[in-house]
Amino acid sequence: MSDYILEMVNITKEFPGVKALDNVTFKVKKGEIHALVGENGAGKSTLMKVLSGVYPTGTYTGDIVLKGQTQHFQNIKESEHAGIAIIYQELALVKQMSVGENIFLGNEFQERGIIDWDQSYIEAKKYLDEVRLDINPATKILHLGIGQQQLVEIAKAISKKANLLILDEPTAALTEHETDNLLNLLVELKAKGVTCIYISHKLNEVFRICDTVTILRDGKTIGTYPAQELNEDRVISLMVGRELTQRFPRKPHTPGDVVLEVKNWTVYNPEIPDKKILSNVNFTARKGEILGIAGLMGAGRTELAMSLFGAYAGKRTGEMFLEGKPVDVTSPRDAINQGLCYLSEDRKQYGLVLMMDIKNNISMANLSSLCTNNIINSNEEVRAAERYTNDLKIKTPSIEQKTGNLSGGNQQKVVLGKWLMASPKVLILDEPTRGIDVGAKFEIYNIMNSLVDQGVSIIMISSELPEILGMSDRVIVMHEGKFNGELPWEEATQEKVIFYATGGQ
Amino acid sequence: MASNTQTNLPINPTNNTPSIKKILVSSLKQNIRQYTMLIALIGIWVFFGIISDGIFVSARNLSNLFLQAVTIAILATSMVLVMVAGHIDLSVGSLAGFLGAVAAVLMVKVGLGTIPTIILTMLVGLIVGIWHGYWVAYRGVPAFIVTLASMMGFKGAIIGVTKGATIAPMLPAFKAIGQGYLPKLFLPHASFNDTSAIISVIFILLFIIFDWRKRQSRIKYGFTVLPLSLQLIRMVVICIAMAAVLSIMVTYMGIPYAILLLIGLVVLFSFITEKTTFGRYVYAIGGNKEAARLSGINIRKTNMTIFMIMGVMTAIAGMVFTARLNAATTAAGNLFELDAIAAAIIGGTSTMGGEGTVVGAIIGALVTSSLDNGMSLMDWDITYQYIVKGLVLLLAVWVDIATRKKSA
Amino acid sequence: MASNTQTNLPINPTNNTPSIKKILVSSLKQNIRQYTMLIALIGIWVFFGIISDGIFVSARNLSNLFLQAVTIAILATSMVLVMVAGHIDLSVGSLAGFLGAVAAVLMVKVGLGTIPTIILTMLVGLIVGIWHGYWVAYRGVPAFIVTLASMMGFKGAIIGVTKGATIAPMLPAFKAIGQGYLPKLFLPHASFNDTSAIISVIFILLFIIFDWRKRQSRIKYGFTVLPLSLQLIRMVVICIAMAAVLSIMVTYMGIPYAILLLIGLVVLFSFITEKTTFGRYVYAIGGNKEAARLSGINIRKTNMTIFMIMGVMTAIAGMVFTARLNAATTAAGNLFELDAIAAAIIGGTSTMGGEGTVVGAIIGALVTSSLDNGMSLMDWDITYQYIVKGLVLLLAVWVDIATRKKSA
Amino acid sequence: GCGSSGDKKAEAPKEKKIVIGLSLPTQREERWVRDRDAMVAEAKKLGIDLEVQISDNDSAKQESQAENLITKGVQVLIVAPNDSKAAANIVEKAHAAKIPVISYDRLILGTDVDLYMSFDNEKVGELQGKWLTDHVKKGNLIVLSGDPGDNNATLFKKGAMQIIQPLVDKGDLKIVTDQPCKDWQPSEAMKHAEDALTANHNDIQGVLAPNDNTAGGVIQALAAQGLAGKVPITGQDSDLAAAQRIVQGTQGMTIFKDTRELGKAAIDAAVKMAKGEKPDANNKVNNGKMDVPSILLPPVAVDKSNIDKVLIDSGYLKKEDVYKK
Ligand SMILES: Nc1ncnc2c1ncn2[C@@H]1O[C@H](COP(=O)(O)OP(=O)(O)OP(=O)(O)O)[C@@H](O)[C@H]1O
Ligand SMILES: Nc1ncnc2c1ncn2[C@@H]1O[C@H](COP(=O)(O)OP(=O)(O)OP(=O)(O)O)[C@@H](O)[C@H]1O
Ligand SMILES: [Mg+2]
Ligand SMILES: [Mg+2]
Repeated sequence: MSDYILEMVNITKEFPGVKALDNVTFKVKKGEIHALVGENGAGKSTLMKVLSGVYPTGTYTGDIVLKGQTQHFQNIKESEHAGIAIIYQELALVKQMSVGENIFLGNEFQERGIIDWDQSYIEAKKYLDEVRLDINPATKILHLGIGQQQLVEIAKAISKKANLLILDEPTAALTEHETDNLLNLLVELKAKGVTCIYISHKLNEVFRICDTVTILRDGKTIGTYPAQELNEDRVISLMVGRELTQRFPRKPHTPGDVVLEVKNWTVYNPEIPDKKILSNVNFTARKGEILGIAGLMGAGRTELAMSLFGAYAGKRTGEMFLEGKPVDVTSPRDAINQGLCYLSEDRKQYGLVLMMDIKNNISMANLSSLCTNNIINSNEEVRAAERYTNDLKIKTPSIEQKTGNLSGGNQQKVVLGKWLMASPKVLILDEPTRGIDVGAKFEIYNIMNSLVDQGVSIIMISSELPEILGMSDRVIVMHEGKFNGELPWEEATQEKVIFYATGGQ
Repeated sequence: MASNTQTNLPINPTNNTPSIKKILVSSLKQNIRQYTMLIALIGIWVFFGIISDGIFVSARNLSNLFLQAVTIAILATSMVLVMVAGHIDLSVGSLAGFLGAVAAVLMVKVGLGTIPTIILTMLVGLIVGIWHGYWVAYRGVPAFIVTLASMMGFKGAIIGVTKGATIAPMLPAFKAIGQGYLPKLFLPHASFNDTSAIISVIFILLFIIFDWRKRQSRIKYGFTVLPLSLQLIRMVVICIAMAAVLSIMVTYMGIPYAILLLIGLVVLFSFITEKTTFGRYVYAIGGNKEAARLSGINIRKTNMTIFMIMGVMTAIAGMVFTARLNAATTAAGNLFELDAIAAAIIGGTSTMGGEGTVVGAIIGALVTSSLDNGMSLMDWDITYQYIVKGLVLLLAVWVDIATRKKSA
Repeated sequence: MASNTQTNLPINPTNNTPSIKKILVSSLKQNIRQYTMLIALIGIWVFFGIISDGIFVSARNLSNLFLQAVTIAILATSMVLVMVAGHIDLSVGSLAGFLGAVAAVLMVKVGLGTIPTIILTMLVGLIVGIWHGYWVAYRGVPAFIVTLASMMGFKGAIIGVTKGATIAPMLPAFKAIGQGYLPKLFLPHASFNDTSAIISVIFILLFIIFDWRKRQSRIKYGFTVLPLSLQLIRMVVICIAMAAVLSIMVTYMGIPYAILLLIGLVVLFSFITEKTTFGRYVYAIGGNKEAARLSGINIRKTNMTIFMIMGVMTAIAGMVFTARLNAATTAAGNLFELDAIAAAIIGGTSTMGGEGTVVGAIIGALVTSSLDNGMSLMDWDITYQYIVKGLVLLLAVWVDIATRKKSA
Repeated sequence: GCGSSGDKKAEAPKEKKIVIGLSLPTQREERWVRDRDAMVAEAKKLGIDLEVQISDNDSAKQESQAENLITKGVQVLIVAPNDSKAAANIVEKAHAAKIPVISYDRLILGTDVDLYMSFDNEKVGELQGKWLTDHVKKGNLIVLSGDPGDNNATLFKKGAMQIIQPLVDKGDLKIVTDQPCKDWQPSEAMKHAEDALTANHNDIQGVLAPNDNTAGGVIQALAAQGLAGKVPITGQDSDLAAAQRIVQGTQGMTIFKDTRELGKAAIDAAVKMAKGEKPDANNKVNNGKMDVPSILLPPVAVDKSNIDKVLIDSGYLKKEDVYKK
């Protein structure tokens, strides 16, 4: 009994129309790293928000027992006082404020409300060193990439010196290298007696560090198992309720003509006009192939995609040919009209209008196809939205649902639906499966395959090496704004990709 | 107006018999904000109707009330566009006053006829709209600032244009825009206005035809539709409501031109917001500007268009106001911007952008005008008039927020 | 004020010798908005100074100018808090008028003394602030609505309180708040104000001490500091600037109490925004409400506090205004809200929340007041005065946006 | 204390132009535009410098502007106060700089004013009330007043009610609506009139409108009921539009205050004061602090019977404008 630091018993939590948690029981032993896994929308994040007081007592039923004591958290502060620290799936940082200010937000070094800034920045630097993020704590968050922001979040959680640390998909935006760092850090913390709940869709990480695994499906507990009794396939079948024979549905593709050719592509920083972010990039993408682009965080992959798509603020030089014709893309509209589409890495900020429904989001990039004289045929719009909702198996009560109410995976599918509707020739996918469960990933891979079969050329930017290796027909590796190597899939191995990505020649 | 409730019905082609209750409940939820305000409006009418011994709800007073609301309603209609896109326009009050004065100067001092005056004034409105649009869309200055600057500027400009004097009178044709009623054509001695009656019948028939065609088209696409009986009940209820409102005017002096103009503008703007790509872009920009940009929407062009429309609509509102007073005065338009913004907000437009409907804004304008009218009719003290208006605004929005939270 | 530039210096404990140029450039960039506006302010002064043959920059006129700006400056100071948290307060104008009238009624009609009047009026302001805070923080109604409702309500209430008549005169002690100068204590016949001179010297000394202690503390913690020579140059420049501004007042009639009050409030609010947890929470809420909530910040309490402060500050502004006019009029406070908001925005406060400084708002208030003063001094036509003010507001914000884009 | 301003002048006699400061409340009403024009013309004629400031109905702004005028070194300050009590400050500040102040059109209260020149505002209200009660002996009245935040509106109404109230108390007249018009807006007046007509089934026998602009709004409401010209209605300011309406019979009366005379007299008096002479006051008016030497001009009630004589023969309005169809 007493070796459980946390017992959550018979937790039920309902949202209007959705029973997110249904009698969930979840127990964590002291000093272990406990993985919580499940498909998108299984209720993992909700369970943790119940625990941390985001959803206060009274909005759910069931009991929370922490170190033998029943707890009724009214708010986040109370759970922090009880020794719980949590990193939420959505980044919770104030962009206009500095890294140091964010780390101690809500827990300032203060005396009677007056903050000691010098002390704050010194301490902040310590925690940044701990997560191996080498930046000035006075830097504003808005100057950081999404991966760096994730590390700041982790530093913030560690700074709370909690004895129960919860991480909700912390590595979704991290590279292999940073992930390694983080996992090592968790193991160190475990050695210091910190208990950890770890939520991730990356099962290899789960098996690397976790002692126990609890599986949720559709808001119910499927079971809790010691990690050594499980393997990845078993977890997956428990998660999705059926066997998945393979993770990456590779299909043989026969690449056709060159669709996209980029020559001497150089992109400058919008704020420092003489600083190159990309220099002299050359590549081609062929009809009916998946071109994978790998690289470490900050290698410039997103800038490459954004600049090709006409959405990057900085100066660009170089040439771009679509189906052999030189094209000048100066805005996303131009790009879409030419058949070049881009799915961004941050669906909430750049992908969706959260207060609009699924239907309107899907039709947004290609409204003209539903129009005569700029007047929308709403019946056609419904029909199109229905088609993509069914094709992509978007889980929703209706296509009138606001996208803000969908789970992350389903949101990603809505964005994908939007770009499919724009019928692209070249589709650039930037981290297409970020924060998406294995089942949904598999579906997305299948969609990619069928697109390629239809002759679409896919460029896939990803920080997940297995995905790059598992799906690409050809892999390009970027390092500091340059193309540092190209490998056909048969020759691409984890070691080679990392070698190039870290600057090896 | 009714088209709005229909589009939002849940659709489920795979299953052709969803429960009727579910459809009704869901349609109610989707439009809860408008229904709340509609109920509030009816509540205000009933209240003043009772304490005024029925005078408030007499055909004559309601007809007055609509006319008193019309300037703000016109401004609120286009303010919805501006606010949905995430902007605000603080200049509409002084600009409407200025443009009303421009119209008066063109007519009285320059001696232009009605049509040239209207065209030139709308042109000036358009130019101001382009000026606003330029700064907002192409120079990235927040609309709050751009229009605050204009608000100041036109407060000064109106003095320059009128030289401080009231300019009157306008030509009869122009005056009719604000004060005239549709003339009786065939039955000059009937106790009702025949032309207005005919137009009212046309309105109702048009509604029936559109509603029916919509149903047919949905059936053709294989979408769920209401069972025929329910659809007919719904149609009859809406027709009766339309007939009731129109008959108020028909039995008084007829439909005023200004109301006809307003109905036209509301239908037009409802259509623009719901059925056109431009309208959709406005909502997308207000909802998430970055996502809209990356979806290929030309944000600058859309913003520019919004402000151009706002400029022209402000010109129309200014002219209706001048026509109604049959004079242009230097204080005209004072604080109209706040009334128009309040009307839009009461009608469900979000101050953060992304949400709002034209029909809602009209209901909002009617709510505030009804309060003004009712309290003035009852000769309440000005102190309480202000306070009651403030409290009603606050409570209306709060009730709405509370019910939305419950039913979301 | 200067403390502000210092906190934002980049800190690099691992490396103790960053290039001086880098430090300067970076500090310039961090505070670019304030520098732009400061330059604009100086530009306006130089311009009017030249065309008015120096009258504009005479000690007497500048002293007047500061007094003319003081009410708006006080309002703008707390408006920064409200706007940084992502709200807005449209009621400050009519509320300041109302509270000024309350003070006048308490003093003239009820016959209270100066201190009880001040305390009671601030209490009323606090209660109104709590009312606003309740609706915004605990009922989730947007501040725009809550304060728009109050704006209407207090427009009415001021008529109720004053019965439409001007209430005057105030007691001499009360009047001094708005009109009085620090008395000469030791040298009654000197051509300058000795008390003010002493206070000025104290201000300058305090600045030197704080700046030095800050340097020492940073050295102790091993942070980068400016080389001693540069630090001294910086200190001397700031001291000269302070001395110049203060000597304007010292050589005229002395430092007015109202300015002393304003300086006190500005220092207090700068401190609150930069050094206290409450201040940080305000920025966090405005920057990312969700993140603030997930960081365990009590958003409701913070919002409530913001509006309570705003209420009290509005009471202070209302009293200073009444003291300055030595009368409470029913039209008092009209459109102050827009002036205060404009001052905050010109001074770099974002309309979207999350950004803004108190010092910036004061500069903004000085910019608009200088324009008013200068144009009135030059006897420009009222039409052009409005237009110029509008244009300058627009251009100021645009230049600022343009420069920020380049250097961010 | 205006005598002391003479000493300085002695050093630079004659060659320095006389500078007079003028602070007006608004340019949003025709009558104040006329005031300004009259004074500017007179100043030009006399070859003196006149510095004009318009405060746009804002007492605080007026004070700032007066400060600015003082800063610029005017020798006499003519103030038409926005607010009679609030302007006391201006006088004190001017006196501190040894500048005499003429209170123009509206009397500045509670302080030492050097000279008051005006048409009596309460008298204006009385004339309106008198005319109305002469034309309406029995029945329902609509009583409108100016902006609720304007002290002068209160004064006009007070004067009018002095005449009307006794008849109301007697039961002959009944006030069915008593509303202010925000910002003196005609649209407000129109709305109140519409609502009152509705509430009383058009049973209205007279309207007290505080000025010509609001009267214009009321007349629009009356016209919609076919009552224009049938209901006596007052006005004030002698706007051209009002004169036209009087000729057409839709407005009953207006008040003529020959502001050209007043303006001219004010400049003449100011010049005298600048030279250290005493202007010839014809009256004394108490302002709560002292008996202020005053030059009072009479306001005149204008209706159809005397409009030609008062407004047109005096050259204030042009016959072809007034009778323009
Ligand atoms: N605020 C909310 N309102 C309504 N429904 C919600 C809300 N938050 C979550 N849900 C629903 O609750 C269910 C569980 O969501 P939750 O975010 O916990 O899933 P998850 O397991 O964390 O998924 P993912 O792996 O995508 O992060 C989903 O169906 C989701 O749509
Ligand atoms: N807002 C910014 N200001 C300055 N530099 C930036 C900004 N955003 C990105 N950079 C820089 O641009 C380069 C490329 O960044 P980016 O994060 O887009 O690369 P990426 O390969 O797409 O990595 P990720 O895995 O994060 O998607 C990096 O050097 C980064 O520091
Ligand atoms: Mg989750
Ligand atoms: Mg990227």
